[in-house]
Amino acid sequence: MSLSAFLLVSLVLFSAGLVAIMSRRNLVTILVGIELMLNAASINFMAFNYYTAVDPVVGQIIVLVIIGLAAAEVAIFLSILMVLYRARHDVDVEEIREIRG
Amino acid sequence: MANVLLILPELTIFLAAILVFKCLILGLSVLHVWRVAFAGSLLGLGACLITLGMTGEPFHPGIYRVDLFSQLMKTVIAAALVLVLVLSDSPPVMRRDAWRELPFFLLLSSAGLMMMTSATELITLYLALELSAFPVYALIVLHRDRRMGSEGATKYMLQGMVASAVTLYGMSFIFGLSGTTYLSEIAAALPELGSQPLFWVGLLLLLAGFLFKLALFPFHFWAPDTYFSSPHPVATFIATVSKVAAIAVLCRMVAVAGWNEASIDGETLRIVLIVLAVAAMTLGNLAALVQKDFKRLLGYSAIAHAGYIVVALQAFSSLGHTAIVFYTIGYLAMTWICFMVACEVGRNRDTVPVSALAGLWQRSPMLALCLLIGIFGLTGLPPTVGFIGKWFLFSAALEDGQFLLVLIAALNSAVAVYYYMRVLRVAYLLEPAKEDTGILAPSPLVVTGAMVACLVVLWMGVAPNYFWEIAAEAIVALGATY
Amino acid sequence: MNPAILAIVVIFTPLVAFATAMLFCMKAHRIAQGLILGGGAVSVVGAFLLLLGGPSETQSIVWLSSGSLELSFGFMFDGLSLSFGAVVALITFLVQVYSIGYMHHDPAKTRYFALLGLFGWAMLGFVYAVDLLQALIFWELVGLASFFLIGFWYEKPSASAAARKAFLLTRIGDTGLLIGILLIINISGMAHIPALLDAETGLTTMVSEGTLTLLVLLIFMGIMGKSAQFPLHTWLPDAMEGPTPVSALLHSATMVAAGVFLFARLHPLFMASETAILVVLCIAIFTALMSATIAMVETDLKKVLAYSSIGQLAFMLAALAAGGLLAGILHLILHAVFKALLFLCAGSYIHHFETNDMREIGRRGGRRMRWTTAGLVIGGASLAGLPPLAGFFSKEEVLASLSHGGYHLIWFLALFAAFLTAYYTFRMVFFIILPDRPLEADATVHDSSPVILGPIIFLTIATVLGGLILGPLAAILLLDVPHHSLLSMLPAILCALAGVFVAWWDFGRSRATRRGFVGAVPVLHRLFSRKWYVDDVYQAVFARFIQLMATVLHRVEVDLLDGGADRLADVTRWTGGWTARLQSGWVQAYIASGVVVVALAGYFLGSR
Amino acid sequence: MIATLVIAAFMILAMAGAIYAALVPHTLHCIIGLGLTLFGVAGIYLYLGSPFVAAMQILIYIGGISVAMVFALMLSVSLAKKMKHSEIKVILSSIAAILFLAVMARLIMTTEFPLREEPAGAAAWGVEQIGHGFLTTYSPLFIGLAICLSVAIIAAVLVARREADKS
Repeated sequence: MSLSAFLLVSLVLFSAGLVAIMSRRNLVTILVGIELMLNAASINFMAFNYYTAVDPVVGQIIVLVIIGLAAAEVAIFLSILMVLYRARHDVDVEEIREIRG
Repeated sequence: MANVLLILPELTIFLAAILVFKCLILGLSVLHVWRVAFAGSLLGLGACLITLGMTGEPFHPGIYRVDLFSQLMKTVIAAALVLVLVLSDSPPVMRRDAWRELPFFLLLSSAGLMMMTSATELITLYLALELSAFPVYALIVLHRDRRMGSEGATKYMLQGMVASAVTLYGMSFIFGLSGTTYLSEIAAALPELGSQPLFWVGLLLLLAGFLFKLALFPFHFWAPDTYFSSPHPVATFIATVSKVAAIAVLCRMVAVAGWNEASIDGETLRIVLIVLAVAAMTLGNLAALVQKDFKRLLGYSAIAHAGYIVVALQAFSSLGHTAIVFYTIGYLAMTWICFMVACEVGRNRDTVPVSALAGLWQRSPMLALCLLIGIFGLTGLPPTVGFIGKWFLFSAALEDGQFLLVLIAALNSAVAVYYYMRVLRVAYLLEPAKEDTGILAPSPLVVTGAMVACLVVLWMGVAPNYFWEIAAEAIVALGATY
Repeated sequence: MNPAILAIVVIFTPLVAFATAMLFCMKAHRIAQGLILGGGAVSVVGAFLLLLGGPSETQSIVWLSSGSLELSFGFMFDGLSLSFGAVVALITFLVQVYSIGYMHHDPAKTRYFALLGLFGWAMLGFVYAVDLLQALIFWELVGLASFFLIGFWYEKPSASAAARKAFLLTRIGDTGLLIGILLIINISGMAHIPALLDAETGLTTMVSEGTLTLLVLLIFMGIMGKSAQFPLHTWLPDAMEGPTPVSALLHSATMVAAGVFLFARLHPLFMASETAILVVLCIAIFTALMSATIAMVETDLKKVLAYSSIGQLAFMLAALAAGGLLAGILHLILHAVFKALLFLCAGSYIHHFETNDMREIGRRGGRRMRWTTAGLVIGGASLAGLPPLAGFFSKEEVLASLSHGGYHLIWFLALFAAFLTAYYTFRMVFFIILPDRPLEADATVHDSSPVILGPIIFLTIATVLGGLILGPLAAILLLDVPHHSLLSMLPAILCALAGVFVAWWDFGRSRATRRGFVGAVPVLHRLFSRKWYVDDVYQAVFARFIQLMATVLHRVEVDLLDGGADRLADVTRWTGGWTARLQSGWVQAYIASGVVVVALAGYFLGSR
Repeated sequence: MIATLVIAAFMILAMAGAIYAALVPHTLHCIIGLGLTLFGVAGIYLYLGSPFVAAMQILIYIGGISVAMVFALMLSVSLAKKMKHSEIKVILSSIAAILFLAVMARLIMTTEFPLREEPAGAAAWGVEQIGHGFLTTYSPLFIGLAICLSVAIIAAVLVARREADKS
């Protein structure tokens, strides 16, 4: 397996994440899209770590940090979603368009 | 020991945050918690001033750099934090149960921002970016009007998460091409990296997260919405403190990318930045013309100002960077003044429409005078720092021969007069609406802060030499890193 | 005394007075007035002391230095700034005195007087400035102060609209000026005016003529805005919404004069570029003709004067562009004197009759205000260029410099414009002194109070004697007094007189007052009676043609240019609304546009 | 050969899961798609020589994050509700994403990466090195991460709690 195969896989993940973010209406599925993007970045880091990095520990540490931050991000986003849901009884991103102009 | 001294500002702010958290757990009243936080932020400012002259690397070499540039930016951040805390003792616009937590989150976010100014390693930078953003996301949703707060927070966080994911993706390519995440090593490898188009694309993706914080086109959409829907002190924080850190990081990254003589064609990246800057200025100024809400208007004005800053940034020159640092200090003071007025006027309002400023001249001459100075600064009129600062920004671009760009920027700032003057007109010439004719009496602390900020705006405008020299020295220190 | 200290006193006393009045005397009108007047008086005395001291070395300190860039702050004491500084201080002071009477009943007097102080500070700071950036700062402050003063009666929507328009249009011009100065600093690394103007080491030696042309034309953009030259002139007539003393100040020695002053200040730079000279000449002469023809159909007293200002400013610019430095400065100074006089007289009428329509002023007995009327006639005669008044000398110099410079077509057109100027000026005069129906026996018409008349009388005397300054001015500017034969003066005099005569034919003659007019100025009658056939031709062909042209241009002015500026604002606002609609509230669209832009940028970056 | 086949399978799993997650209408299915992807990614990590990171991926991501999402769905019924799926939106956003994909793919294919002489074996970098790195060179990361997580927990608790005040 060559390096660019991994990069292309991660690119597909990234693009799929973008599609999810841009087209889905449910905020939870949009969060899924963001997770896909983060994973794409993680794959890149691991692949580069394996093939090009000077010190092969770096990539792993980076990916661990990313996993940790993703967990934190999800926690906060879901809690905000709870408030949103309580205030509106809806999590449709196309319905929350009151602030504009 | 020396190492601890180097990270004294961050440490102080962290410790203050922990202390505040302790107070929260102990169930102290809002006022007490706020006092602790305020004292902590003052100590943090003091710590910044103490470390202003220091240089060194407190952790493993290459990860975290303390120099005049970072410490200057930290001082500015700490000063801005103090100013924001002045406005946030008990903001009625927030959920009552969140009043106590507000200073805690502000302190934490500031600590993250301080880390951003010093981080010289990509992942540390990313971590600091996230650390500074999380508390702010949480604060927006604590708006008294839950419907508005949750909408604003959701949208801001969504865009923020996408931007930071894009940043991370860009970082991965830079890591892959250079084999390292240390900025200094990347800079050293630049002559080879510069010939790879992927490096520049990666750098652009990497910059996305910071351009997002700066609210540059096309990552600008959040600014008016978030300014509008955040509780006023939180909006103040976003508009002032976090802008400074974003600008600091951008300076550092661009210094890496193309500043040294030996470098390569950053030309293509520059063209992209120019296009984005033009779009940001034009969009921001045009959309601001029709705004009815004061904070929204400031949001669009922030987009335009992001454009002005990038006008100087794309010059990739030390003059441009000095101009940016100089302007940032002034911009911070001007913006804070405007938001301070918004906070005071909107004390019991969820939003601050421009019409709420009507009759400010009668309700509080002091606030009206401050607003005048702040708006003059944003407009770019002498003798405020807005004029001289913009002058420096534009001359940096001109030094580079970007004639057309400066022409567009200058025309833009001429258009901007229109909406800034509209605000002044409402504040000075209209009678107050029936429901708010009462006298506004800002607390002595706010008055003190306002006086300091006004003084800075005027002082930098009349005698810029002192600040200019500090900024120039800081940029020299920044350049010495690479 | 050290001139620098004196200059600081001259410039900053009004500022101190302004700040004190604004901060401490909002309720105490009398104290505020006294402060501002005192500040003005100190400025006048100081400025004249400086003038008497004669030209001396430039004094400056380094204000900001960074790498190759060095900006300074200081004062120039050459003939130009000394003489014009004295005029500025003097006229500002006179207007302040006059305002005591004029603004007597206004409740917001303190604000008004304080702003006059601010205006004086800004303009004096500009006049003595040694550094281009310093000059630009004060230049902007002049615009700012005028913005506040034009919109002084902000309750009137038209006043605040006029203020905004003035500010916006001049700011558009300032954009060019700003970039021009930035470019100069970038090219030369300095903004010290004497150093830039130096013939051996200055800017002209550093750049090619093409670059220089670009630079000076950018600067000229700012001048066009401030000095109200076509097509940035539309703000000036609207600016009449301000109190009349403000108009007097705005049109004589401060706001609009700033543009011409800057041109005179940077004269050597302009002289080095043939193209720039031609552009300036064309714009100036077109502006002169256009403003004159428009003034011919106006009935608003202040607007006629406003258009005449535009025309006279164009004369000054034309003279300067043709190389006549002395002529331009002379006209600048003398025009300041007699235009201030005209506006103060107009203010005196307006204060009394509370109308701007000159026909109505005439019908209700304007001429019974004898001192005011005397001032108006003498000021008008000076504006028309009648000897031996101030305007005659300066206009004569202007025309002479055009013909000396070899611009014969321009010279001819300028003569024509001078003729038109005389025509509409005396049309105005005749409307007031020879109304179309007999005056009623109205006992209430009396002349204004002494504080109003004092400045008028002073300026009247100055207008009469103004021609005497030609020699001293040339001496202080280190220029030679040009010698003119009587023959070369003849065209100008004849044009002016023809204008007056035609005006009389049209407006003074055919009514019952005809005899009185001819009896009052029999000289005019005798001079012109020998040239009947010219008058016939004029009546048959010329007058109709000119009337037509005036109407057409007036329509163009009102519908196209004036409306154009408003429409521009509309379009901008509409675009703004459309832009704001991009902010649709739909967060996915935000993200999508970000993704698309990044992808396009990535394609661009990657394909290089 | 077998290793290649296995990793190819993991890659296909990751990509298929991602595309499924991006396109499937039902929210719960979407999370399942994410789970598949995460599993595939864990496999990739394993191939790239890091069993520890792969384990973390499975533990935290699949065990933590995905489950949290499912919980969120369950807590509020409508979170799980199937939303209308607009074809045009999917097509437009796919075009945008494919634009990005094409640009990046071309760049990736044309770029010559500075490959190491020979890819290091899995044994060379185990858990000890990671722990060592975290505690020495990358200590700011470790501290920062800890702070981030605690901030997130505090913030989440604070934000999501029901309001006490009735004012």
